[in-house]
Amino acid sequence: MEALYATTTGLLAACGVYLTLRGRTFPVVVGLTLLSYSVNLFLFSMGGLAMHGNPAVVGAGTPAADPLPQALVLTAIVIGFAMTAFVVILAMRARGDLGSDHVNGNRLDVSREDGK
Amino acid sequence: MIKKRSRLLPTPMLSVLLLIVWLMLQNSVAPGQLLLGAVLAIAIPMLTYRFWEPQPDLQKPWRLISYFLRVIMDIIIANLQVSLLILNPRAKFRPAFVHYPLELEEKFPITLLASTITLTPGTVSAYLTLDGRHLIIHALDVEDEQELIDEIRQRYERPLKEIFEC
Amino acid sequence: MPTWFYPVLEGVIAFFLVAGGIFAFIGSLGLTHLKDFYMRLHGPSKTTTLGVGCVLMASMIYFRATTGHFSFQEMLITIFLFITAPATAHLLSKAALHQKLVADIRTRNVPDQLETASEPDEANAQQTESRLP
Amino acid sequence: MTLLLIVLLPLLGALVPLMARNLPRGRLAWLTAVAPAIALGIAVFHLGDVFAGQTPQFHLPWISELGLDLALRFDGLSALFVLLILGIGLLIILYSRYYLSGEDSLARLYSFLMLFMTAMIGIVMADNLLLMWVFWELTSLTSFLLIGYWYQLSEARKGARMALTVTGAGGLALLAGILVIGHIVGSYQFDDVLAAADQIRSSELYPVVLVLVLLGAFTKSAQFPFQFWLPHAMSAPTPVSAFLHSATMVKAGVFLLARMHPILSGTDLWFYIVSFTGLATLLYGAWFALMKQDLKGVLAFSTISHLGLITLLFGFNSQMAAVAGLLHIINHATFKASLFMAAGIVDHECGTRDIRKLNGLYRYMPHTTILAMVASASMAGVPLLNGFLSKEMFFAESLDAQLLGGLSWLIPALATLGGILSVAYSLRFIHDVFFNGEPKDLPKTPHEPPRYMKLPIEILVLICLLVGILPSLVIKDLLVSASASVLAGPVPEFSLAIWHGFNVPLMMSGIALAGGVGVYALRHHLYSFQRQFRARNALLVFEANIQRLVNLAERSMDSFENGSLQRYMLWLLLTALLFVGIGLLAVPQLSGEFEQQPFDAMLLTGAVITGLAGLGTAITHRKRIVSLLMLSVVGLMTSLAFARFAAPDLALTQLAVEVVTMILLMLALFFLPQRTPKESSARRIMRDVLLASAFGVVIASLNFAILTRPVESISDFFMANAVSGGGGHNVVNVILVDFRGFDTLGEITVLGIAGLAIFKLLNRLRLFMPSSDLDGRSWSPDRHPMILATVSQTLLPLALLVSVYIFLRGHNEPGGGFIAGLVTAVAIILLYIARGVDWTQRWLRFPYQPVAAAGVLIAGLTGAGSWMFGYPFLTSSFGHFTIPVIGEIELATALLFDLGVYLTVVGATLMILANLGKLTTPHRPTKEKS
Amino acid sequence: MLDIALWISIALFAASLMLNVFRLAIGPDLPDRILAVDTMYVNSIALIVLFGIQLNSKAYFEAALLIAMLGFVSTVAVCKYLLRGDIIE
Repeated sequence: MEALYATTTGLLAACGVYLTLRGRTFPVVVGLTLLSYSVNLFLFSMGGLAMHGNPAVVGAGTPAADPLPQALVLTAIVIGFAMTAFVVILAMRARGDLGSDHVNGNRLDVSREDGK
Repeated sequence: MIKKRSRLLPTPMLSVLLLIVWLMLQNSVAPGQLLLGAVLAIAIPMLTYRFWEPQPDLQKPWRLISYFLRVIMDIIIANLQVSLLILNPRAKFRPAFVHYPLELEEKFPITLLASTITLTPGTVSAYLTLDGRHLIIHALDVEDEQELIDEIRQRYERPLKEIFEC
Repeated sequence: MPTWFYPVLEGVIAFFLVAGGIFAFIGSLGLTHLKDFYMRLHGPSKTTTLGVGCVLMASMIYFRATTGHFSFQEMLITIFLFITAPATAHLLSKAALHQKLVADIRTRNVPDQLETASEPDEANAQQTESRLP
Repeated sequence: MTLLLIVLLPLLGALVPLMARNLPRGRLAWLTAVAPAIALGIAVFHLGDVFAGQTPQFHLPWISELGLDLALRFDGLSALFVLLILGIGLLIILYSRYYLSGEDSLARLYSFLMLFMTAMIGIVMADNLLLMWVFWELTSLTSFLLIGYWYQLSEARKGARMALTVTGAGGLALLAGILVIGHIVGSYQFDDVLAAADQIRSSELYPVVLVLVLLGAFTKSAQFPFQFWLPHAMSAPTPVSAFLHSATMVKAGVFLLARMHPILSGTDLWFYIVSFTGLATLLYGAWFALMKQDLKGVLAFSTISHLGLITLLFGFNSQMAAVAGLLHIINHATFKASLFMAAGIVDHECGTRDIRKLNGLYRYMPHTTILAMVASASMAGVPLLNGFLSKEMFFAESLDAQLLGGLSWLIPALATLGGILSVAYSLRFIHDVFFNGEPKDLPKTPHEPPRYMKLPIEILVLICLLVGILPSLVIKDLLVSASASVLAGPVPEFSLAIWHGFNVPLMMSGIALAGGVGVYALRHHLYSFQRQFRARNALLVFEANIQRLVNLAERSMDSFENGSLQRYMLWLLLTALLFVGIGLLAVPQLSGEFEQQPFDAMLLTGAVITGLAGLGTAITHRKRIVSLLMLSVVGLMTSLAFARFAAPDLALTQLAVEVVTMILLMLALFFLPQRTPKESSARRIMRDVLLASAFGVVIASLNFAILTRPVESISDFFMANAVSGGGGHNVVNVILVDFRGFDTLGEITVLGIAGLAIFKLLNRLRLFMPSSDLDGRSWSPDRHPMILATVSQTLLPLALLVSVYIFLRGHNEPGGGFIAGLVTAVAIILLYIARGVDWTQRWLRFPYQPVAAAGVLIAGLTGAGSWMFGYPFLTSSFGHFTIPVIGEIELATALLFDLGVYLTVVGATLMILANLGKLTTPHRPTKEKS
Repeated sequence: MLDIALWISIALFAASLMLNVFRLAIGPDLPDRILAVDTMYVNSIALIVLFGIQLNSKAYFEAALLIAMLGFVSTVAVCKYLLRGDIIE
C-alpha cells in the first residue's frame, strides 16, 4: 500500500511540475496547485498511514493517526489557497497590464517558441 | 394574500425547519442544544429575512407531507423503471422534449415542481423559459406527450397549487 | 433486544447496502452507455441519488444498532442530496441546450431556437476599467 | 604601547592635512610632518634595545576567533624599514610642498601619503600574518588613490586601475598562502609560524604556500611576469613615484621575501623560482630602462631591474646573499628616491619629461646636475658610493652560487651583463639629460628650483656618500640586527670595508663600468634594433582582457537569466534533482524494515483515479476548463485519501479549499485566454516530460523510503495533554489553536494580507472581457436562472447552520475555525453566483476588509489576554461551567481564538472571490432582469 | 454477513467511480464531463459513509455532508461558467 501511495504522490508531483514548466501563467498556476496537492499528501504521510486507525481525537480509539502532520498540512492547505489566489490575480494583472500571459519572457501574444 | 410578517418570526416554517435540522445535527435533544437551536433558528432567518422573496404561505402543511410521501414512492418506482430500461440492451428509447405550460406563478412551487419532475420517472426538467411560463421536459421514453403532460398536471401540479395558492 | 432481532437488522442493513451499490452502479452504467447527453442525464440524477440514499439509510440503521440511539445526520445528508440533485440536473441540461448539444436522432421536437437575449448583451468586448467600491 | 603609537601617529596624521587644508602651504607641510617626525623619534628611541638583540612586542586581541590579533613587533628588519619609510616620507612631504602646482590640493595628497605610510609601517611591524595582509591590501588601495591623484587624466585612472587589479590579485594569492600556513601551523602569530618553519617546509602543501606567497610578493614588487603595471604607475605625481614606486611600496614585496626567508627559503624550489625571476627581471628592467624615452620611465624600469637584483640575492640560499640584499634595499631606496626627485625637478622646471627634448640642462641648473650625477653614479655602482658596496657583495654572491651545477658560471656572467646595462642607463640618465647639446623647444625655460626643493635630494645624496665612505660606522649595526631577524640565527662575520683588495668581484665591477660606457656609446644601434619590435602598450592589452572577461560574463548571464520562468524552473529542478538524487544514491536500500500494509480494491481505485486525473490535468492543459475539472477530481480524491487515512479535519478543509480554488480559477479564467495555443516544440515537451518524470520518480522513492521506515513521532505529547492542556478532544484542532497558536496567528495574518494585496491588485485593473464563449456562441441571456436562485436561497440558512455547527464542535470533534469559515464563505459565494452581486451586496452591506481585520484582532487580543493574568502570550485557559438548565458547558479561550480564525478566513476568502467577481459588475446596467 | 455486503457495496461504488472516470476521459463535450464529475462527488459521499461504517466511527458524517454541499456549488459554478462565462455577476 505504501508503494501505491508513493507512486500516486510521485505521479501528481510529476504532472504538477510538467505544468509549471509550461509557458503560460494559467497552466503554471494549475501546476502549482497540483504540486501542492502532492506535497500535502507527502507531508501527511510523514506520520505513517493508519490503515485502520481512528481520527486523532482523544478517546476515539487507540491506534490514532498522528495529529501533528495533519495540523501542519491543514495550515498548508489554507495558506496554499491564499497564495494560489495571489498568483492567479498577479497573472490577471500581468495580462491586463502587459497584454500577454506569457511567462517565458516574450512580450507579444503571438506564440513564439522562446526561452528554451 | 401574504399577511404582515411578525418581527420576531418572519418565516415561522423556516425557523421550525432550522430547529429540527439543528437537533438532527446534534443528535441529541438535551436542553442546552434545544436552547442553542432555538436561538439560531431565530437569528438566521432574521439575518436573511429582509431580502427573502415573498414566499406564498403554506395553507395546508399536512398536504405537503402526503405530497412528499407520494413523491418518494414515485421516485422508487421511477428508478426501477429506468434501471430496467438501462439494463436491457435492446431497449428502444423514444426520447422527446415536451413543452409543459406552467400554471404556477410563485417561484418556490415552480422549483418544487421542477425538482419532483426531475426525480420522478423518466423525466428531467431541462429548461425553464425566461418568463417562467413554459417548462421544457426531456422524457426518456414516452409515446404521447399530451398524456404525459396531463399526468404531471394531475399528479403534481394540482396538489401544489392547492397547497400553496388557493 | 430479543436475540432474533440482530440478524434481521443485519440483513436489512446488508440489503440496503447492496441495493444502494447496485442502484449507483446502474446510474453510472447509464451514464456510460446511453447515446446522447440528455438521456445520460437521467441515470445520475435519479438512480445514483437513490443509491446513495439507500446507503445512508443503511448507515443510519447500523449506527442505531451499534450506538443505541438514532443518528439523524444521514437524514440531513439525504435531504441535502434530494434538494441539490435536481438543481444540478436542471442546470446541466440548460447548459447543454445552450451549447446546442446534438440530441439522439429519435428525440422529437428538439428545442432548436432558445430565446435570444431580449436586449443586446451588455458583456460586449470592451476594455473595462474596474473601480472597486 | 609605544609600538602602537608608531602605527597610530601616521594614521592620525592623515587627518591633520584635511583639517588644516586652507592654511598656507608652508605651515600645512610642517603640520603634516609633525606626526611622522614623532613616530621616527619613537623608532629611534627603540633602536637601542633592537641593536642589543631584544624584540619589543605588543599584543592586543582583536578578532581572536579568526586568529587575527593587533600584534606588533619591532625587530631589526622592521627597524630598517620603519627608518626608511619615515625618513624618506618626511623628505617627500617637504619635496611635494614645492613640487605640486597651484591648483592641485596638497592636503589631499598629504592625507593619502599619510594613509600609505601607516599601511607600510603596519606591514613591516605586523607580528600577525593576517594583520600584515590587512595592511598589505591597504597599501594597494592607497597606491590606487595616489596613482589616480590626477583623476582628470585618463591614463592616470587606467594606470591606477591596473595597479590595483594586479597588486590586489597578488594580495588575494598572499591571503590564500597565509591561510594555508595558518592551516598547517594552527596560528598566525609570527613566532609560532617561525617555530614551525621545518613543519611547513616538509609539509606536502609547501609548494602551494610558496607559489601563493611568491605571487603576492612578485606582483607587489613588479617582478618579471607582473612588472607591466609599474611603468604605467608613473602617471602619478613624482613625489608619489619617488616615495611609493621606488622606496617603499615596491619594497613591500621584497620585505615579504625577507620576512618569509627564515620560514620558506632553503629549499631548491625557493632557489629556482626566486632567483630565476629575479635574474629575468634584472635583465628585462635593465634592457628597457635603456630604451625608454620618458625620464620617469627610465627610472621605473631601473627600479624593476634593481628589485630583480634584490630578489635574485634573496634567491641564493646563502646567508651573505641575504645580508647583501638588505644592504641593497637601503642603498637603492636612497639613490632611487633622490633620482626620482631630480627627475621631478627637471619635469617641474622644463615642463616635459621627454629625454629627446631635454639636453644640456647643466647650464640652467648646475646644482641639481651635480646631485643627480652623484645619485646616478651610486646607482651605477661607482666606488666610494653605497651602490658600489652592495654591487660588490652581489657579484661576490653570484660567484659562489653553485646550484646550477655545470652552468653555475652563467649566473656571474649574467650579473655582470646586468651591471653593464645599469651603468649604461645611469650614464644615459646623466649625459643625455644634463649634457649632450641644447634643449629643444621646452615648454618652460628651465632654471634652478627653489632652495628647499633640493634639500631632500642633498640629504639623500649625503647619506649615499656617508654609507659609501664609512659603511661600518653608519649602518653596520642596523644591518647586523636586520640580518639576524632575516636569518633567524647567528649572523656570519662580514666586513663592510670599501676595499677588499684585488679580487674577482672588483674585476667584474670594472668590466661593468667599462662595458656600460661602451654600450652607451652604441646606444643608437640598440634603439634601431629595438624599434623593430612592435611596442605593446600594457595598458591597452590589460583593458582588452578586462573587456573580454566582462563580455564573457555578460554572455553567460544572458544564457542563464533571460527572463523566462521556464529557464529558471529548469535550473531549479536540475539542482534539486542533483542533490536529492545524490542523497538517495547514498541510501543503501530504498524500502526500510516495515513491510508494506495490504491494500484493498478501494485504495487501488482511488490511486488509479487520482493518477488518471492528474495525468488528465497535464494532458488537457490547453483546454483550460477541462484541466480545471480534472484538477477538481484530483482534489476530491485527495480529500477522500485524507478521510480514508483517518484525518477527517483534513478531508473537510481540503474539500472546502478545493471548491473555493475551483471558483477562483474559473473567475480568473474568464479574463484569461480560454485556450493555450500550441507553442511548445516537440523537443521542449520531451525535455519537460523527462524532467518532470525524474522529479516524480525522486519524490515517489523519497516517500516510499520514509513510509517504510520507523516513525519517531513526537505527537504523543500532544495526544497526552490535549485534554488537560488545551481543553479539547480533537487533538488536531487543539494543536492548531492552542499549542501552536502563535503559528496559526501568523498564518491568519498572512491570509489577511493576501486578501488585502489582492484587493489592491484588482484596483484599476484593465481587462479584456470576451463577448462570446469559446466557440463563438454568445452568452446565455438568463443571468440568474430562477430555479438555481430559489434552491440556493433555501440552502443558505442550512449552510450557515452547518458552519455554526462545525465551528462549535471544532474543539472536540473534527471541525474548527478554518473549516467553518470556508463553509460560510462557500455558502455566501453560492449566493453571489445564484443571485448576483447587487442582490448580495444589499444583503451583506459591510465590506470584507474589516471582517478579516477583526478576525486577526480578536485572535491577537485573545493571545494578549493571557498577559493580563501574567501568563505568557497565547496561553489558553478553560473551565467547565454547569448552568442549571442547560447542563455542563465547557468554555475555552481557544474558542475565542477560533472565532478570530473563523472571521479572518471568511473575510479573506470573500475579499478575494467577491472582489474578483465584482470586477465586471460596475459596467453592467443595473436594471435587473425580471 | 454485514462485511460481505459492505465489501460488495464498496466494490460496486468503486466500479461506478471508474465508469465515471471513463466518461470524464471520453466525454465528447463539457457538460458530459461536468456530469461525470458531479456523479463522482455523489459516489464519493457514499464511499465516505461506507468508510464510516467500515471503521465504525461517526466522525465522517461532516465530510459526507460537506461533499454534498460543496459538490453542488462547484457544479453550479462550472455550469454558470458555461452559460455566462462570468460566474459572479
